[in-house]
Amino acid sequence: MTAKLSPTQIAWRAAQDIADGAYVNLGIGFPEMVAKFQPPGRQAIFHTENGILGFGEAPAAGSEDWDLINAGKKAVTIKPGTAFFHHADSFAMVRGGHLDVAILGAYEVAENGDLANWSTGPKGVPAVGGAMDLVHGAKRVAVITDHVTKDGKPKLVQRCSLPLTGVGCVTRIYSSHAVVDIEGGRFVLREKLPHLSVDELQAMTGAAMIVPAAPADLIVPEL
Amino acid sequence: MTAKLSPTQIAWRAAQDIADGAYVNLGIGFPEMVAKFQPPGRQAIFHTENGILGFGEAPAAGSEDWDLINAGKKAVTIKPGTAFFHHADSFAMVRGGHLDVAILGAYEVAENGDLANWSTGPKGVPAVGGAMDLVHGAKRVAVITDHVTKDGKPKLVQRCSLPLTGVGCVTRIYSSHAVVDIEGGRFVLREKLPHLSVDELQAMTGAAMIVPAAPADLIVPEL
Amino acid sequence: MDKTLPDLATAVGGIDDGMTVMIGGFGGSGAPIELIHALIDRFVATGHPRDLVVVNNNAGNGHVGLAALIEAGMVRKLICSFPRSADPVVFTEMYLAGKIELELVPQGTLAERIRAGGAGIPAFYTPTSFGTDLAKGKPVEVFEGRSYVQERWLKADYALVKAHLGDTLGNLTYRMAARNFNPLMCMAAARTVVQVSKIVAPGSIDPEAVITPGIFVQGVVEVPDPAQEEMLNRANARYPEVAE
Amino acid sequence: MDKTLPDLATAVGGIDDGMTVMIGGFGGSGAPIELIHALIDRFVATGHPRDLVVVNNNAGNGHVGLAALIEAGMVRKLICSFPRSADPVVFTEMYLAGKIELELVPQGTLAERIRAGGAGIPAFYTPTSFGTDLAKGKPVEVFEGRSYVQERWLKADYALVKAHLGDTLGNLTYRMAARNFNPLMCMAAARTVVQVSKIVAPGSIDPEAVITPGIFVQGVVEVPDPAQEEMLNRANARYPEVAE
Repeated sequence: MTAKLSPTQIAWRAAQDIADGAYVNLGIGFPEMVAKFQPPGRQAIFHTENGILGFGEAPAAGSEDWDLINAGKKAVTIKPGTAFFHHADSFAMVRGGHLDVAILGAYEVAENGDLANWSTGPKGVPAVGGAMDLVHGAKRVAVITDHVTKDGKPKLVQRCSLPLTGVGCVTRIYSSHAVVDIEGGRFVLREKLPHLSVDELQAMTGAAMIVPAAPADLIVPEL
Repeated sequence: MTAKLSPTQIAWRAAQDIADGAYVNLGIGFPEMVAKFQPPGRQAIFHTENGILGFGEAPAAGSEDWDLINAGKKAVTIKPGTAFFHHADSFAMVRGGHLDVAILGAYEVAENGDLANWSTGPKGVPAVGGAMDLVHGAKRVAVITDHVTKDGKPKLVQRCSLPLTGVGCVTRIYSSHAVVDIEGGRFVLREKLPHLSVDELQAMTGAAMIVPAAPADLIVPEL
Repeated sequence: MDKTLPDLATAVGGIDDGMTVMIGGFGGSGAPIELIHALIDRFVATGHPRDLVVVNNNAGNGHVGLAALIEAGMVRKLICSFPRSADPVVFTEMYLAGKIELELVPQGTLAERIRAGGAGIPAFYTPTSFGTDLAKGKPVEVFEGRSYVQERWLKADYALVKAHLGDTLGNLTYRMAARNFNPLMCMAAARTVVQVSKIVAPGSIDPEAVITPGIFVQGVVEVPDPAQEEMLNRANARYPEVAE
Repeated sequence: MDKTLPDLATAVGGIDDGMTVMIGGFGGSGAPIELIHALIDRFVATGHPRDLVVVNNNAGNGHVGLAALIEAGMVRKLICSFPRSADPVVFTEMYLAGKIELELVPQGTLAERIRAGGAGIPAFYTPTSFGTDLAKGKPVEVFEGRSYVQERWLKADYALVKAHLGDTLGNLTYRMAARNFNPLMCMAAARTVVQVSKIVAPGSIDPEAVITPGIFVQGVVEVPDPAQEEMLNRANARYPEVAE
């Protein structure tokens, strides 16, 4: 039995909730993996902040065109139906509520839906990119994250201690151990790893979860 | 000697002040005639609110394409260097101060630069179009007009009595009898028809003009 | 994922009483005449939709398209910049008779309010209309010594749009100055339906040439030879045609 | 009326100490490397311009282009959304040493502020950053029950832009995602100079395909085979080249 889901597996789980034809923005890094796991028969249309809608997979090494990159500055490809546009139009799509889903990483998510994912505090160089726009733009903002930090501290918390990316914006968390919704300012457990008891999960979580009678099993293939 | 300039002649005079390469918007109707009288060797680039920059003359009757019209809904043509764009980009050009000159008609112009050219009062159907944007956008806003109304009343006035199009926006008036600048809240006579005395012109004007020692003659060819 | 609609009736089938409907075009160029006429057909057949709030730059011309929609009595209020035309008799008579409301908006402000609606900008400041009757009741703020009027976004339940090519994902191109308000309205409506001269497969439109990306479009319907308002009016057309 | 500039040095010749300069591009795509390097050349030769305020999405990568401009000590302040990259060492070191100021702006707000500067909109409201540190000190207003932050326009004295084709009137096209901030910056600068891969005659670009109309451009200079930042960095390039 898996002790916890790998990032790849978390990405797989998040991908299962994306409808055919959905317009989706995936955050830089870990969330980008979600694109690989679209269920058969479904095709989402991916948006990247720097002005492409409907881009395709990474090109083969050596055939990159560096004018054709995503927000993470990785080379991508076009496919039938791709469109290019400038940054103001790109963020009109974001801010105007035209994206169906944005899936982002997180340092902390609070039970009130607050998200902290851009700054670990005053040290170092701050960088925000498009995250603050995405959290207030997409119809649904989901987070994919380890359930706890490397030190074992909860990332699902009562109130964020780090600088916020957005207020009350997250509605679903796909973690290494569970799928948790945010409703009415509370965490609501939807799915958990089968081997894990509710008490064990609650102990890893920084705020009390609402637990339905029988939370579904979080079952993800080996990847 | 001409008693007064015809609209065509006023348009000719206004055209003489347009520099080569200037970006110009001409109001619907009478101001549109200015385009015909560009001095030799100069080529202005004409903007129309409905999304064309650098359009050409009217097509021959019968060869109109009704997707290629100007703001007055008259058919125009493209020429080398024409560009199409949508209405928000079009008014970004206007409001953003990118036009060098806008030339508009007027019901009244006041010595403080106020313009009234969109409404003759509460009766009838009001219509404003792009005039209110143009008066606050172009680097230079000029008016072409008869010096007096059909009833002989001054159109150059102390304060507009009709609903305003814009506040303090006009800097030059090309009238049927004179060229008048607006500076520091006063009319300043620049040119007048040679046969006309300053006193005669002042009597046709609704506010006191500053008159230089020797106002230039307003000389326009027969057209 | 195919956004193709089977026919015009389906395209306008979701427009209910009281909705705000943006209608593209500037005068006749870019005006989705066939979509408008399909909406009139529904009204003639069912009595609905009615009490519409319509957003367009103008108020129609002659007795076809937007003018016919107004003449049919379906429009409660018009939001526009220039309700004059070569033949504005329909709107003029109804307006002077108090049968239709008018919200007059400067053209650039109208365009920007629609874009703002599509771009998630609830309000912005413009120098346009400052000190005029059209700024009455609106907040004014001074920035860098100059006065500006606060204007609010404009959104719609539906947009009826005319484009040139459309692929099945909703990517659109336009013909020349028929572009005008159409791309903005696509952005600002909860549901945008577009009549295109030809529906093509994804990839048929160069990604550089897409003017409206498909994310702003919910449905496309093919109208191969769209009527041009100017030509209908020269022929003194009426819609619906009057049986005499 | 011909906006062709004879060379890169002329293109950047008017940029003075303390000016605000927008530099197009997103990472390396659309970055006007040659214009930036021409500006560095001038600084190396004359000690000017310096104390620049630079607007770009990023803070440079490696030791070429924007990173080289910063490394040369010409930039007093950077306005950007994401000062990280594969190799951000130049900015990072100078920032942590207190040698350069940073105004961090959310990416969509940065784009919209630049567009607003170009469109004559002195301020607008956005939901972005509400309730965060980046909204501190900014006016907040509630519209329809939701809170929004007031953001101000952003303008520049100069914009340095990279495009693909440009005609002699300044009409521009871009290559794929190299479009990004470039068309917006063209709008927002008092003077926009553009490096294009090829200068063509008016009429060579389809009027439908023009992305930046010439009214937003003051000068074009041909750079037939522009360097791509990613390739320079893979080759560990530096600008100016270091004689050792």
